Amino acid sequence: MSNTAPLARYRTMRRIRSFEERVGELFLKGESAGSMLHLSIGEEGVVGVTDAMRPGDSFTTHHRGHGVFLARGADPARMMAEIAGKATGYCGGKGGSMHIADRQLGHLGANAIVGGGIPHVVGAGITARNRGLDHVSVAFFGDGAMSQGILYEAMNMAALWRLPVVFCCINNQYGMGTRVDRSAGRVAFAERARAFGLAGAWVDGADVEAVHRMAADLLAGARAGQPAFLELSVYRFYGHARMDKSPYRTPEEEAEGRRRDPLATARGALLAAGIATEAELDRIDAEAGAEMDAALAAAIAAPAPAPEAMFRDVYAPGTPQPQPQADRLRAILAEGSAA
Amino acid sequence: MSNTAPLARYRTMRRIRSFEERVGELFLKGESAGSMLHLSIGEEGVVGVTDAMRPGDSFTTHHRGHGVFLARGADPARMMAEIAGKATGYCGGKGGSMHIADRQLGHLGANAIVGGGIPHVVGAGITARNRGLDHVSVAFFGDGAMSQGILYEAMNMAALWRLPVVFCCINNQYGMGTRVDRSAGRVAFAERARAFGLAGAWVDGADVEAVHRMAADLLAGARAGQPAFLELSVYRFYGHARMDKSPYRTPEEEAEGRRRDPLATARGALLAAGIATEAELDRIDAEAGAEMDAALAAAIAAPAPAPEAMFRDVYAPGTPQPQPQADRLRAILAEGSAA
Amino acid sequence: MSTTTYREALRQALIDAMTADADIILLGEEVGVYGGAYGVTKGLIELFGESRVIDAPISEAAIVGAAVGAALTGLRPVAELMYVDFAGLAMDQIANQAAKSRSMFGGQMGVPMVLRSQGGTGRSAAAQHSQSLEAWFLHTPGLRLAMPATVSDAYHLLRQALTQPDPVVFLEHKGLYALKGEVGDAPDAPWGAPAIRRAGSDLTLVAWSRMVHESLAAAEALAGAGVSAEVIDLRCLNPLDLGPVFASVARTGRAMVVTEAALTGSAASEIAARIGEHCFDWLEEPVLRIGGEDIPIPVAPALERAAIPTAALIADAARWLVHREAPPWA
Amino acid sequence: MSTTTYREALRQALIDAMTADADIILLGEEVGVYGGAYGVTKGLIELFGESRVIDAPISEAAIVGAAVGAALTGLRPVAELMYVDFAGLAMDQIANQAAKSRSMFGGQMGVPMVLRSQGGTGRSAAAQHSQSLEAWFLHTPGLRLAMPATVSDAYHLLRQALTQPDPVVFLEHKGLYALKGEVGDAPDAPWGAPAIRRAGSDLTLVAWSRMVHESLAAAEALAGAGVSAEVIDLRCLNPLDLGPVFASVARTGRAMVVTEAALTGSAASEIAARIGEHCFDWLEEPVLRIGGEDIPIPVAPALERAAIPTAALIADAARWLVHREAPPWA
Ligand SMILES: Cc1ncc(C[n+]2csc(CCOP(=O)(O)OP(=O)(O)O)c2C)c(N)n1
Ligand SMILES: Cc1ncc(C[n+]2csc(CCOP(=O)(O)OP(=O)(O)O)c2C)c(N)n1
Ligand SMILES: [Mg+2]
Ligand SMILES: [Mg+2]
Repeated sequence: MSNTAPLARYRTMRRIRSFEERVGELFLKGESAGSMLHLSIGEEGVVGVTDAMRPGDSFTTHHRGHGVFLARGADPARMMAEIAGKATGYCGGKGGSMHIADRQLGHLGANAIVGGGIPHVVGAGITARNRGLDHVSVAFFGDGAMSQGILYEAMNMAALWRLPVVFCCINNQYGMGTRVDRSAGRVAFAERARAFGLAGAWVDGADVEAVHRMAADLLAGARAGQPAFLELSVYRFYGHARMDKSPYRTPEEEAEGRRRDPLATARGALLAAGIATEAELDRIDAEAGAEMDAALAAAIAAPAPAPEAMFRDVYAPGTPQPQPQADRLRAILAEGSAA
Repeated sequence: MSNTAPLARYRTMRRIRSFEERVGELFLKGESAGSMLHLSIGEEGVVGVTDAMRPGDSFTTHHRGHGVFLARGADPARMMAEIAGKATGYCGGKGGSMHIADRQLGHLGANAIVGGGIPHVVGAGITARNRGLDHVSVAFFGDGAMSQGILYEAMNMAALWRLPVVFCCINNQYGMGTRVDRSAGRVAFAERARAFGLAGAWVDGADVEAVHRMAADLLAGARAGQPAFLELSVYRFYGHARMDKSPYRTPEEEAEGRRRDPLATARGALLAAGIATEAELDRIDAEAGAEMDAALAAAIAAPAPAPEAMFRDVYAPGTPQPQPQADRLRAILAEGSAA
Repeated sequence: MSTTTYREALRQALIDAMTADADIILLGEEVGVYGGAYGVTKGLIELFGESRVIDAPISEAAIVGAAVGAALTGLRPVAELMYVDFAGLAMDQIANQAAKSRSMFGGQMGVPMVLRSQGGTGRSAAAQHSQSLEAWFLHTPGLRLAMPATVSDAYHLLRQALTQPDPVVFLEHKGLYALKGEVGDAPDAPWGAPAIRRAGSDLTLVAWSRMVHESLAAAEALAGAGVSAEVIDLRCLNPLDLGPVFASVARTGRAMVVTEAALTGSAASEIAARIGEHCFDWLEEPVLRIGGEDIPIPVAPALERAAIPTAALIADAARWLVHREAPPWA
Repeated sequence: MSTTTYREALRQALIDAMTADADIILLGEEVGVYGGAYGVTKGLIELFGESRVIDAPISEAAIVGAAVGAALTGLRPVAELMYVDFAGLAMDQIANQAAKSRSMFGGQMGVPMVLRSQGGTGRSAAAQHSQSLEAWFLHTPGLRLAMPATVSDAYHLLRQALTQPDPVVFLEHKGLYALKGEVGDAPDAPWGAPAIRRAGSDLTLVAWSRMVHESLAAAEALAGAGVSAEVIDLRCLNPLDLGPVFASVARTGRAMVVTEAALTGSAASEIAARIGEHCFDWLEEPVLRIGGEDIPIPVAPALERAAIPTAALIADAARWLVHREAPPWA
């Protein structure tokens, strides 16, 4: 175990967890835009994948994508503002938690349609190939998306055209209230990918270093033209969205699942390897907490978008824009009608 | 090799071929409804599958489904009439070649959407299960449908719910002008099915007896709750549809492909096993030809549907029907407007 | 008569129908153990078992496709799309399979299924979870289309839908589940017929689903301003029976059609066009459409609200139409 | 000016655009080796190579999805749906992804792609290969929608579509590919503006795609009967510029909107509703819609023809509207 990278990964994972905890607070304060907030607590091991990505690489996420984006360098204040539907958010408060995106950081978009963002990486792969760039594009999605046909269409295309693409399934064992063995005829997901001609692998998502080794291999392969599929096995610590108390899970199962904690695992490994002391790790934790407190406060203080903003960005500037209803009614009624 | 069944299968295969040849004539005579006619010549080995089905079993087909339907007992005259768009056809001349169906014979419908009929067998499987019937439902489709996501969604459901369903891929090596290795990242289709939890098998579709043995096994398994996938490897003897001369294939490849002739293979086997003589087989051939000549003549002689027929069957009788445009215009215009 | 909620009325309709007809099955995501994303199917898996209340994988296309197959073979499936926004995933099975089978097959087989879903705004659910897509179904011959606005219709229209021989798209509204009201002993009108929710003489307001309530609130406000508005709830968009609307417009001479959907290409345009064709001689003013803005729904709560019609906007436009009284925003 | 066919003009537009812009790629079923189901892309794979002319598996949803991803990352893909009837398979990627990305992401990224497809009747291709589904796209904010009727527009509208910053659904008509005509040196009108194809004073006929030709034939027949019909070709349904239509109706006082699509919920209803709203004071008669019957298209050739408007029907209705001359069928 080398020193700096694992420690940095720990820090990123802690920042994710702290961020998600603040998202929960945002909701409880009644400051979030809606209640469709899907926390990635328990899934922080995905940092092993994002850490294998490079500048220029792109990605799409599902509805539970805060962690991935943060790990790819997002500004937590702009993220939190977006989740609050504020003008200072990544999408000016129009997208929200499920549609956050950032062109600069290669985030081609979170998606509220299960599986919706998966084929976009195929297109990103074509762009990279046609332009001779060695960029990889990674689709992050949940186990639920394993039931969406478009995943197989996209995997087939990636394999057929040998595109620099990785499909990363964050299997948190549940799609809403449905445990994965109640949605899949057979749960060996990597075999499905292999049957389509992809490299396919499974890894314990609670062990970020194992994830990272596996992801580094697969991403290198993808850059060289062997697209891949990686399943991260994790556990969804909390409910599906903010209103869900997971009555369909037993307390025992939840306790067991939460023992598969990527942060606790990493902490133990760092201490055992002598890379960091308890005090150093505590400081990292505290810094992350403070950073996210600030992001939360900034988001709450930020202004809401102006109502007119809703008409912008439907189409590009300089092209015909949507006609606001008030303008239409004015045009019809202002002159009066035949008397 | 027992005697009667193989001979009967030969007869059915010959009837299919003769029928398809007459469909070609129908088109050349300008008597077909359109040119979207997809001949199943070269694919007659599918009779090995249909022969493993029982009364009460149901099925759906793709656009190249004449052979399957004929093998399940269709009346060739009513089929030909439907292909000609005539009132005496299976669907009253409203469906045509690509939408032929027959409730009585369990034909839940041919489909012009690649993959469109596949999920219907899942529903038929639910019906059988819920009613405690030991009926199997079989989806027939081409290699092209292996790229449609809905196939994987349907296979997953069948496996998950252990439904009495069989997915039968008639791989004729081409989807229109695209050879299967140019559409599939990996061509081992049965492995895809196995990865979803189905029984998966491959068989040489030119050998109807081999097909039948395999299909009988898989259908028996499906009846017992193990859904299955079967790939028949065949060759599409002619163009995709009636206008296509297959310029994308070499004459050598076509010659080679046509050597994989299910009829020639069966004929050879029947003679070698002493089940039938050349003369007996010739008589079967001649009978089939005469039968299909009659079907062709009947279809040509049959009346076209009355124009009003188009408004029928959009909705069930006794419920509100579509308002013909002429009636609408009459209602608007008949009384005149404000003078 | 019993007082309940829209959600509970739907649930009771399913229970009563499933009790009466063993061929009815439910098929959809989270309809079983979870009890439905909005609680409509809560407890039904316990009542009817796993073979009739089927939790499906997240496979919208195959869910609808399986329902088509089940319907073709004799069951009466209720397929559920958790959000109508997901219709795009299943649109082939809805529009090319369910809708066309009876006709293509020359009347041999029908597809007696109900496709339940819900749409609309009100939860800051953003652009992919807030749409009103009934226009897609309206434009598909072969589909029936019901959209209950009231608690009583939630019950009765669903019961009626579950007796239809053809596929019914049944669209609930996420903003109405908590609505309280009474379930009448009989439907407010026959299947496919509109209901006059408020009588009036100056103006006809035509609406369905949640916009019936905005229209009623507008009518109430208008009454205070001396404008008497008739409010007609279409209930079904297919069959689409505009006879009562034409009769109303013949009296009032003025019509407004209100929809929550993006206005362009909406069902409101169809209805306005028909009123224009059939009521030309009676119209004193243009048939006015009030609809959602032609934009994807933004997540920010204030923007979401601004993107769709409110009672205030309807009343403003009505006063202008009837009394030439321009509102402040005009 | 050069005389060619609609098919060839489309092909030339692709060649010229791809020559000028190396970021343009084609992605679709049979677009390469086969040359396109209707021959529009014949020879392009030889000209531009397999990395720019990509034969895709039969995966409509992922074809559109991959195009979205390519567009988001800087290419300008032309995705093809072989028949517009397959849109139901890809509708989520079209309506929830391509259309909404720019707005949801607050304007950071656009999706500059063209979705080419073709629709309409004329080949006895039956219910799943003969539809006119533009209403679905018209009802989706974020999409542009172009439907060329002429050979010149086949070229110029496609070239213009290939410069748009937002997704353009570009719908050809299978019955027009063999149409002969001239490609003008410049477009007949700016992007989004209609073209007046024939001037007239008694009646305004509004159409697009193949119905422009039926309307022109009707206008010709009407001229013989002393009725002067103006024919306006909308060319684009988004942007939808009805200014010239309103101006025309202000002169003629009578309007008919003609579509090949199933009438109910069609784009014709939208346009009729808008004419009704904006031209109320000028209208002498109701705005009449002429459309396809509200049925799945039957395969029998005579039924297929009877299911959609013809020049004769348009002319009959127009004579009735203008001269109160009832046709034999009325
Ligand atoms: C196409 C589609 N179907 C259904 C939903 C409703 N839905 C939202 S999240 C979810 C479960 C997704 O599970 P999974 O993919 O495992 O992701 P997780 O929530 O577990 O991270 C469902 C069914 C949706 N948003 N999109
Ligand atoms: C969804 C859909 N996409 C495309 C087509 C056009 N099309 C018709 S047949 C065909 C090829 C199908 O190939 P395959 O499934 O192998 O069947 P085959 O024709 O070889 O029997 C295509 C692309 C279609 N009808 N439906
Ligand atoms: Mg999950
Ligand atoms: Mg094939």
